[in-house]
Amino acid sequence: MHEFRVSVGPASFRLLSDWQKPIAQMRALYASYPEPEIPDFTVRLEAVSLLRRFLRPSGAIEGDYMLPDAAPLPVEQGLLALEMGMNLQMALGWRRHLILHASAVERDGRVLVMTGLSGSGKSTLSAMLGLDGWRFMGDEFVLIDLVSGAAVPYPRLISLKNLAIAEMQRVAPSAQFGPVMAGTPKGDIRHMVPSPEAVTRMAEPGIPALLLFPSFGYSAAVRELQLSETFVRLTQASPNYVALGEPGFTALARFVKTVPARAIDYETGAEAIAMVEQLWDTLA
Amino acid sequence: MNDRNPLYRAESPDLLIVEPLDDMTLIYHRRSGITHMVTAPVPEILEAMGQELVDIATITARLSHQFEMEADASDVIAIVDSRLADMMALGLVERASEGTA
Amino acid sequence: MTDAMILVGALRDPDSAQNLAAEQWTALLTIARAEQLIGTLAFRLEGQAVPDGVKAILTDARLNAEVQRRTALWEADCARRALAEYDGKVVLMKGTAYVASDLRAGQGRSIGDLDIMVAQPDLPTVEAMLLAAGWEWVKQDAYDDAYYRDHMHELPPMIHRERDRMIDVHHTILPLTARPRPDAAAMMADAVPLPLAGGVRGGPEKIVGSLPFESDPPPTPPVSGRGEVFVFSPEDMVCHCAAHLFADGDLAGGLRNLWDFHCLTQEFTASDPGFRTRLSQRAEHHGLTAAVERAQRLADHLYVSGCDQITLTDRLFIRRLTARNGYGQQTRRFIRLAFYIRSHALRMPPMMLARHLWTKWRKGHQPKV
Amino acid sequence: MTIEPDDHDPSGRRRFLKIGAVSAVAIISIKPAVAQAAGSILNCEIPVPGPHGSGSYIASDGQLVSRDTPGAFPPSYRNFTGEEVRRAMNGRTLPGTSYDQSQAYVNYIRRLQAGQSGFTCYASLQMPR
Repeated sequence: MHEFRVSVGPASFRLLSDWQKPIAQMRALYASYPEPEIPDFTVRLEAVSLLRRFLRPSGAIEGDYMLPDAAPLPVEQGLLALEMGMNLQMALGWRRHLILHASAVERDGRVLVMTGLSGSGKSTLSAMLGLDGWRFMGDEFVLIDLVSGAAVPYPRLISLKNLAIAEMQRVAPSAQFGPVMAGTPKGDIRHMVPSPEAVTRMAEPGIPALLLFPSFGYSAAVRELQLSETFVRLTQASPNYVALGEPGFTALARFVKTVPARAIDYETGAEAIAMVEQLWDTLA
Repeated sequence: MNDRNPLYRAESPDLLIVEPLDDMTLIYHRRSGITHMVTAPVPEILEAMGQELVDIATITARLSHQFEMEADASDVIAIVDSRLADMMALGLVERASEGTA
Repeated sequence: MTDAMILVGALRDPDSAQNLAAEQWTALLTIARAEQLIGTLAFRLEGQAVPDGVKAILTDARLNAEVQRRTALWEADCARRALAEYDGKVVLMKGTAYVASDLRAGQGRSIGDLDIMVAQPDLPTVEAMLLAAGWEWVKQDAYDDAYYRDHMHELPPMIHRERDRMIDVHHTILPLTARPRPDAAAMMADAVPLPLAGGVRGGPEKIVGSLPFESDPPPTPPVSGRGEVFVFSPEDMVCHCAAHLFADGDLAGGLRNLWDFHCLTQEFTASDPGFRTRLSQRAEHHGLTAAVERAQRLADHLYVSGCDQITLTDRLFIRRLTARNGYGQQTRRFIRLAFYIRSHALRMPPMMLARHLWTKWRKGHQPKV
Repeated sequence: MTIEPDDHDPSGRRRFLKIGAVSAVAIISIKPAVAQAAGSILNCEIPVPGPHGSGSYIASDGQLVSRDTPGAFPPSYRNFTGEEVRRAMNGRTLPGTSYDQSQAYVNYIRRLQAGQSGFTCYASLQMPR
């Protein structure tokens, strides 16, 4: 099989594929990332059958950890499949941090964490803030240190969807982008390489200082959340909370009690960034 | 077995991590690894039970001694009974069965 | 190309892992995960000098195994409480039994569903009690249901609606259609109670549902004698392990099951010199002599240094058991297909096998080979 | 257990305890979110029906019924993606289906239980907003 290895934050992967192209794409996009000697996880993109290796080729996502119901993807979307496989290994297999399904940016050693459903805009917001004086830490997972409570970066490729693709190309014309994958299960997807700073400083954690639950598509509003609501929402945003047991409980309870949280609704990116800056100044 | 006045025992306090948040309290149950989020009077009942085998009347009396409650005595007993049943289903409380009660 | 012999070697002789190169470590860890033996490997390699990246992975695996152990014991305790009013024996089986009995086979073992056995006439009672306590049927399909009830050794699987954990309720250890017919009644009769079964009321040590904590409370006396849980006698535990290894499936996950067998026989033999003799007698009584003997030869060959007394057929089994490459993929497609067909042939008379495969095929099931 | 030590306030009055009602829900247990979080990052699909109901038709309430049941819909010839089901649960129809057929299929999906094909995918759509 074709092979590429990469470290993202504290985690490392061996990516294997029956086809050469997705591996070459990964290699180009992750060129500035370190290569591990002994990877934490293996992800495989395998032909569903011998026939499907050549005729309308499509690959199944396999690896150390797998989920039922995963549908194969056409090989043109192999890059996306490998990224999904990496996320899946983290979600099901990672035990060294409490994982929050969230994006994060850092300023002055302090971290803004944003969590929400796909479509909430957390990914695009983190990418835009990353161009606007913040250090980008990750758009998919934030890793919470079980002992110190610090937020550890996981700056994988930024996954841009649909309208966000053109928007980011406009504001960050010099950034490196992957191939456009049209008609994926999540619409059009194009990956963007995080800034060089995000990659060189990916071993540098920060102290969580503000938690936001953004919702895109509603008129601007800020809502306070009860600690208990925040706690429950974060358990549902954490793929490994239950699997971690007591250390996960301790880390999450501390996070909820020490980090102020707000839900924000917004209609445009500029509006969201203004709200974020204002909340950051008053709360963080 | 004394069906009319069953005795209950709460999980050992060392196996529960209690973390009050707001009007909800988190209870992490070390034996099961399950996090429960509870409202009053659940933490208060567990506290009132201590580590002994106790009946509902004792629990209710201890609660009434500590707290002012907006309910008459028979309601309090019914509510405590209902919460004990909830906690039994989750393995946070166990009822003594025949022989020793 | 690497196969699962690299895993077998590390389990057999942990010191040998010192000499592994980075590439071999990667293959070893991947294969161990695929064979559900990563936790076991982590315990075996405890204290060995290993590269940092490996150490982190093995530490994760040990912690994860500990969480699985606790979850399995809690699930057993939930079943115990649900069946507290049931008069018969509730016997824990497989992984849960090993960890509940604190056996070496349980160290680092991955544990999925809860398996219990009760006396066959009591199945409706037990089923009703479990349904009342929050378990639900997983399947609604009439064919599967009838198939289970007519031909299998267990109820159709149930899942707990709150905890999302599955329970398999057995009444014997092999499908009713299998050729050997073990004496389930004798197994139930000889099952032994766990040292001290108890959830909330139990003390801290080796108790169903407890983890060793620094701050463990002093033991509290049990509230009643009822609601105990049992495990098979050592001989029956080993007989079941061998039967399960060969009959229940196409040897998928076989390395793990064989490791169970190896640990059980070693541990029981060490503490009781008469164990082997009694095991042979018991295996004969159950009609499992061939299974136990083959399991013993395979386990000795793979997991004990310098044991090479194996037959030609044994070699095929070993080819099947180690059919996994360093990427974690299954290999040796043909031999796996052969074992798949064989596993069904063992379980069913030919006509029933044909009917079963036909029905499954029409419904779109294909053997995942 | 660490409940506040001051059971009595300094004035000697008993603290007030909001005790709720007999039927109140007083305990919520946190369930694993693996399905949700993992599902939301994974491309998943749901067969209608899954292998456990193959050959069956789907009644308007989502129950699996025999093929001669009046008003029941035939099995879908293709699987639906998580995204298609999410949109259908918000009022659109599943691709290639009539309105009533789509409703029946969605009702079938809502009835899925853990262990059944498609359940993990369906569970991934349930994350609270």
